[in-house]
Amino acid sequence: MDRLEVRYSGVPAVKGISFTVGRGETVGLIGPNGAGKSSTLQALMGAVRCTGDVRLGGADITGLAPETVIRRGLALVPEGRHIFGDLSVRNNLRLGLVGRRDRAGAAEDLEAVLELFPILREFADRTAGLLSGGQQQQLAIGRALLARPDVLMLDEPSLGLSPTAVDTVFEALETVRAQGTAVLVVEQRAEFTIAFADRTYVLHDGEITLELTPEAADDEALLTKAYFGS
Amino acid sequence: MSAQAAMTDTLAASGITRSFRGVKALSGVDLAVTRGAVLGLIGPNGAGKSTLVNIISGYDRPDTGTVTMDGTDVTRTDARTKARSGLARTFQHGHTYHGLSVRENIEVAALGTGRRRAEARRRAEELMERLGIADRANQMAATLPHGTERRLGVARALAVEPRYLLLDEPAAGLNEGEIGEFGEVVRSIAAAGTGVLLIDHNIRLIMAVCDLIHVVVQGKSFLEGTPAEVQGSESLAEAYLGRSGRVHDAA
Amino acid sequence: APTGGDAATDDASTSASAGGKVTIGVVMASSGFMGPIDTPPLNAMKLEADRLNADGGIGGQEVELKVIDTGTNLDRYASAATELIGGGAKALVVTCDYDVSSPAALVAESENVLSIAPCIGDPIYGPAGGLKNGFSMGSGTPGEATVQAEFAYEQGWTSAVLLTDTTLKYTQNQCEIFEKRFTELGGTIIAKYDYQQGDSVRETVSSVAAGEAPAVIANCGYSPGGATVAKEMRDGGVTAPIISGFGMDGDFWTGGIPGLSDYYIVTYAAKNGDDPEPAVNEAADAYEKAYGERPSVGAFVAGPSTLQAIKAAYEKAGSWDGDKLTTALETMGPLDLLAGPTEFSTDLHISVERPMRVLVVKDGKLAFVEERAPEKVTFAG
Amino acid sequence: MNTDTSGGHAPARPGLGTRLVALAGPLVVVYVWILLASLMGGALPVQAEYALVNLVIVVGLQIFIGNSGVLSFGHVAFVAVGAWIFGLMVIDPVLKANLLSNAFPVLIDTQLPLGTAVVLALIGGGVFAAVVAPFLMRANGLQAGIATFALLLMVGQVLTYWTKIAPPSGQSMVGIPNSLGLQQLLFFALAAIVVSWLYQQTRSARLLRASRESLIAAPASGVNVTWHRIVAFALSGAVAGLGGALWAETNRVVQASQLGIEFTFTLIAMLVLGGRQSLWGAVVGTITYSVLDSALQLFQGGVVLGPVIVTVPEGARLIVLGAVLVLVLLLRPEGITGGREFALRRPWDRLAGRGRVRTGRPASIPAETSASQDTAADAPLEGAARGGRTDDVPA
Amino acid sequence: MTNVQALIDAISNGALYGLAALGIGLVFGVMRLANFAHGELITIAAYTLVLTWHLGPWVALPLALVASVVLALLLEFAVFRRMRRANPATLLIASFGLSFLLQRVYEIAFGNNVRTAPVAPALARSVEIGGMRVQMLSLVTILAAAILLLALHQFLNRSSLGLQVQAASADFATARLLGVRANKVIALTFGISGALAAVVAFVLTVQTGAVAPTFGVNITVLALIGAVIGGIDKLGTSLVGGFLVGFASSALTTYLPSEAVNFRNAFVFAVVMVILILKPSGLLVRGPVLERA
Ligand SMILES: Nc1ncnc2c1ncn2[C@@H]1O[C@H](COP(=O)(O)OP(=O)(O)OP(=O)(O)O)[C@@H](O)[C@H]1O
Ligand SMILES: Nc1ncnc2c1ncn2[C@@H]1O[C@H](COP(=O)(O)OP(=O)(O)OP(=O)(O)O)[C@@H](O)[C@H]1O
Ligand SMILES: [Mg+2]
Ligand SMILES: [Mg+2]
Repeated sequence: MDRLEVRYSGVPAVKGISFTVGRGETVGLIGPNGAGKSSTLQALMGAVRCTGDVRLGGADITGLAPETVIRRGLALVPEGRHIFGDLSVRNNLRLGLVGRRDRAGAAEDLEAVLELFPILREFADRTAGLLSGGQQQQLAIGRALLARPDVLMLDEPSLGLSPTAVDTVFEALETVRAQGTAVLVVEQRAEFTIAFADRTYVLHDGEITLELTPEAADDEALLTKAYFGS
Repeated sequence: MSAQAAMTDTLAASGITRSFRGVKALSGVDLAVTRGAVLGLIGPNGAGKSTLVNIISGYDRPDTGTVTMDGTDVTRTDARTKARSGLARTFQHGHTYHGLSVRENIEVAALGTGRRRAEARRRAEELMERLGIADRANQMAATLPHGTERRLGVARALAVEPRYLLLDEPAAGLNEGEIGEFGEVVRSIAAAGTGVLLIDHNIRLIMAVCDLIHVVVQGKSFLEGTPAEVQGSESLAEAYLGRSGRVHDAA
Repeated sequence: APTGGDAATDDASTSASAGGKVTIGVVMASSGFMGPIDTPPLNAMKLEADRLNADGGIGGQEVELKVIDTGTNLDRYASAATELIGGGAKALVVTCDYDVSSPAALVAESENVLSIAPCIGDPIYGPAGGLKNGFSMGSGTPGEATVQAEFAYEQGWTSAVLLTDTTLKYTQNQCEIFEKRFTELGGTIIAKYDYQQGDSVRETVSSVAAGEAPAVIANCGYSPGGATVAKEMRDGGVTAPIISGFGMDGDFWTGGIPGLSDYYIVTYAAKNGDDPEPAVNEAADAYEKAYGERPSVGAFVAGPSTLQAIKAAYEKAGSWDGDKLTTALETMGPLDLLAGPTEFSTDLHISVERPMRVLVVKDGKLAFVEERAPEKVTFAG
Repeated sequence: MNTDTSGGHAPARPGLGTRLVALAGPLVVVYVWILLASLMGGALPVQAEYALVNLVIVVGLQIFIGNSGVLSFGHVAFVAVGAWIFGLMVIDPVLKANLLSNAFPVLIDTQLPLGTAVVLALIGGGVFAAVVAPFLMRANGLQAGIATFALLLMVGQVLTYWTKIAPPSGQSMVGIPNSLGLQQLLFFALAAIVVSWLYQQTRSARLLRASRESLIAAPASGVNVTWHRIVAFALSGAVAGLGGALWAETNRVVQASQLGIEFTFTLIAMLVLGGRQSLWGAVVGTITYSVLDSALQLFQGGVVLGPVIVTVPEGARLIVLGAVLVLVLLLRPEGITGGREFALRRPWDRLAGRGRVRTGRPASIPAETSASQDTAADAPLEGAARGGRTDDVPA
Repeated sequence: MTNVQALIDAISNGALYGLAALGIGLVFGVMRLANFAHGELITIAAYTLVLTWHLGPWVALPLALVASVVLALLLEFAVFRRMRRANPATLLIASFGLSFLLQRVYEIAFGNNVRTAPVAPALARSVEIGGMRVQMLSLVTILAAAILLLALHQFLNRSSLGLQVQAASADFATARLLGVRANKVIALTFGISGALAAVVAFVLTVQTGAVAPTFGVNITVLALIGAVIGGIDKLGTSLVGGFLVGFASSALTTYLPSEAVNFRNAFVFAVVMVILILKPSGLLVRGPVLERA
């Protein structure tokens, strides 16, 4: 990705940032409220208009529609749950398979997700809209795992999750990562993210102000800088 | 019980049960929010916290149990009446007035609960300042970043000058630095005499601002105590905190 | 007196006729729900204007029809009338429905201009409806429905079922008069059913089929709704003869009911060349030549009749003053119009005594059966 | 304070000056429009009369639809009530006895002066709306629209077939004297605009507009949504009733079938065309529609453009009208004004104004960018952009 | 007339309205579009049937299907696709504009008088079953509605494509994020609604044998109302609502005393209002609207 820029009604929200996520790499993106993190992910996915240059495995995917982008191997769990409230939990999960390029092993993956989040198995045939906030978030993440992308982007996956559930999610991400999937994760918990990711960028006011390595998680000064952006 | 005196300053829910088509969301929860104090409400996902807030605020009715506010039974009172008598809430999912500006969002809440225009305007200014969203006064709520929308929700709830305030995950989407500031806001609200119920999964925030913490698990009151007591509970760690909970804890 | 504008037109045109032009305004609809009803008389009227002009026009002046097509747009009528009269129209021809054309007629009324609706059947277009300068060239429903009843009874059909489309007063009056006259003659009414334009009447069909079989069915309706009724009756196994008024005139609707028989229609004229009046057949042929198809209904004769009446009135009154034209029409005795002999009186501005044509559907086409004048004109109410 | 646009998005709550401009703008525009129409002569003044009547009704509609965000297809029922009351009260009893032979004697015997009849029509429309509102206002969105639609169809049937209050079988009421001219109608239209503006300034209207944005949050802000909707509904019913009286007076013939679905959609089309969320939208929509209609009628009569005479056949005129409506909505789904009130802006502001998010629907991508739809951006993630659907309300 | 006969009349009328409502509800679910122009899809199929019937049913039927499906896709492509983000009010008005426009086009193309042909006369006839006269068409309508409903239900809930339609219908943006091909899904639903319109057109033309430019308007209005009282945003329940309206209208015609028959639709509308007041989100949609926190 290069010189990415997002404007809302002419007002820039993301101001020409550039970074790369390598194969199998885990990259974190943190920054204060309104820094443009969500906008960045949305733009990469093609869900909002942007200028600049987005490449995936060398191919230009700038401005492609999300349904195309996902088939190129890039998936996004958006901020907030965005599950299908009227459909059953199982059908929600089945929809996660739509963007999948390779059907083989779909059934096993589905099983694995139900294994990962027992609550989803328990409520598999219930209407998803009736789950609690955190349960819905688990469903959203489980669904995204089923797409088996090359790069998985998560926008604040821990939002509304209880600490145990956060554990589960990040353990799952570990597994994903171990399978060679690159992960781009937006989070608010700076030190947690920095420790988890191979590299972490700090976004502030639409610009990248800092790049951090896991070691920084122990560096008070750097952390403070990360919290407050500059 | 120091009967009347305590009652007049308490928002209490007792024996609340609520099932949704076979799923018991709450079974016999008792808790009380006292004016001037912050009560934390924590518990795993799906424990029934939001359901409880819905019931207390009049958005839902319990199957059994009562809600009393300052000694009066308000179990079946509707949400609007409760808001007008000083019970405010925020929503886990925001629900701001999307097409209105930040300032108008707050003003409307003040007007709706009977403030005069000038006063509503003044209150809006003051609250935006207090929650650090004044720089976005004229931005349309629909376009706010997630964390800001939460803070707007809190400001809007405060606009009704509540005696009791129910906050459902108000800090989700804030970063650590912002959470610190937000915690101070919550303390100051309580200090001004409002009783606060705070739901959040951020243990650090809960530990820092709550006078008392109530834990629900699977719809039942699990344990209630001061932050220190709760922190020491092994069973809580088991049921709720997990690894990431403790990471925060250690920090 | 001609305005400056008119004079200018006169100079410009090197018309053969001596006295320049006279404009007649037309506010009718070729589309919308009045389209099917207005179109035949409107088209025929255009041909009649040419014929008149070849004949020397009206009072030596060439007739110019200025047509504003409203598309049955209701708030178009008043403004169109204003525009035409303001532009010098000496008389106004309006849509064949009292309710729709009223705003235009009222403008004419207030400007003291004669207004004529070619084919309204209800006597309300005239003094009864507050239009003292308004006339209809239609064949009045009282005469039409009387003929229906008298014809049916004479065939020996002494019991009837009535089906009334309640969306129009015309069809309601029709059945009311039919009933009055039919029972007066000694017939009995077995049952009465109402429907609304566009309804399926299968419930009614079931009832009729299950009840006492009538000798005749009076279908007081108009197409296409009335045609649906006919089809459903026949599909439902009801074979009794059916009789309708000019609302069901035309054979464009019979294609959907193969083998339809015993369906009778009482109307103005037979359009398929078998009318006893040669002038009608000539006019229908001319229509076909000009427009590529025969007029869809016999009521087309009301169009030329309108211009013929205007011409007669002007020639008697010698002025375009509305009141004077009205007096002329009221007092001049029977007129011989294409639609038949026509006489007006001070309180009836429509003819109810014209001889009507009884037609029958044969091989999907309307065929002439007989010409019949009402013996005892019966009125509704 | 109200000029602060930091964040640069939603306009601040305007100060009194701005709000007065929002009133003055429509008033002046309507005045000038009518002045021009009356100067042009021909059929235009007559067309302008109808247009003014429509304007009154559309402004009435906007009072409810614009502020509550709830659709109503039922307002023509109030127009009908107004028209009926007016007609019954002004027609000469002798004629009435003839027309409504079966009606209640009081209806036949009473005849009122024109002014009283107009006021009665206004009250009648308002009272009728107020009576049905508590029932209708429980529904939201399309459901509410259909409930009001059912009301319209019901009223239509009653007026068509109930001979105690109407001529038999949907016959028209005739004999309504013509006594109001363009000027009086202009006065009523301007008055309707002022009423709508005044209402907009009330606390009730502000709270109603908030509920339009989130029904779930409104009770928590102490807003009694149903009550404020009833207020708006009754007021807009009254204005519609007034419009009905004026319509009857202008058309001079009233028939139940004329006050039905087609009229309803014409009126709503005017409103949506202009932008249903603002008074200015109601005015712009009505004027645009009417002027376009008049222009096409002119073409239909044949217009000399240089060496050629251009004529539009009647069917084509209606097709063009429909096509223009669809086209405008394609390009500006929120209507010509985008739901904004009239504002005086300097040209350079106006340029920047393209960037302003309209007060109406939050569109995370401005409507102007909708040119190529197949690219990524046409489906923003914000749930709000789907309109009307609250994201997490369960079944 | 026997009650059984009345019942069959009412059920088949209900089935017909149900089919129309289903087509409307399907599109509404995906697009938030209460498509008034659905009536014109019915009309074009009806014209095709009537004008080509002389070529034989095996030519006319597929042609009618093609006509309404193509028109549906055309409307989607030319107009509605470009208005996806518009709010329901705008969409509704746009569809009304299109409906109006198409009616005028039909008027110019096919004339303002009815066009007629005896479509499937064998079905139009009634047969004697156990002492009752029953129109074949009634039975066919009921059967067709049942089969189509079942097929659609299977499609929506069993197939992946059907699931995608439901997802797109619930939350368009998120569905796209998951890889649901938006255009394909929307076009598909329009296509299906066109096909349903063709079925309705077939039944209606067999019944009436005549088509005019406003042929499809009446049934569309009532079916739309029916769809809403059934719960228009849930796929499938709209059919039940349409059925109820059609059923009630037919039953009222049979059983109301004759002086009240004229008011029968007023009764239907009154019932509609009552239903919407009691169950604002639709008859078959469960529960009050609550904050799902
Ligand atoms: N639809 C929109 N229209 C206009 N401005 C917008 C829109 N969406 C976002 N913005 C603005 O873009 C900026 C970046 O927002 P974004 O949601 O990307 O921030 P963020 O970093 O994800 O914040 P948070 O951590 O709170 O989620 C903010 O100033 C926001 O107000
Ligand atoms: N309206 C409803 N219908 C059916 N089930 C419901 C409904 N509301 C809540 N539930 C169920 O009740 C349980 C409690 O839900 P609630 O939203 O109160 O949990 P919570 O404690 O707020 O969880 P979280 O921390 O994830 O927000 C969940 O299992 C949920 O599925
Ligand atoms: Mg974000
Ligand atoms: Mg919750």
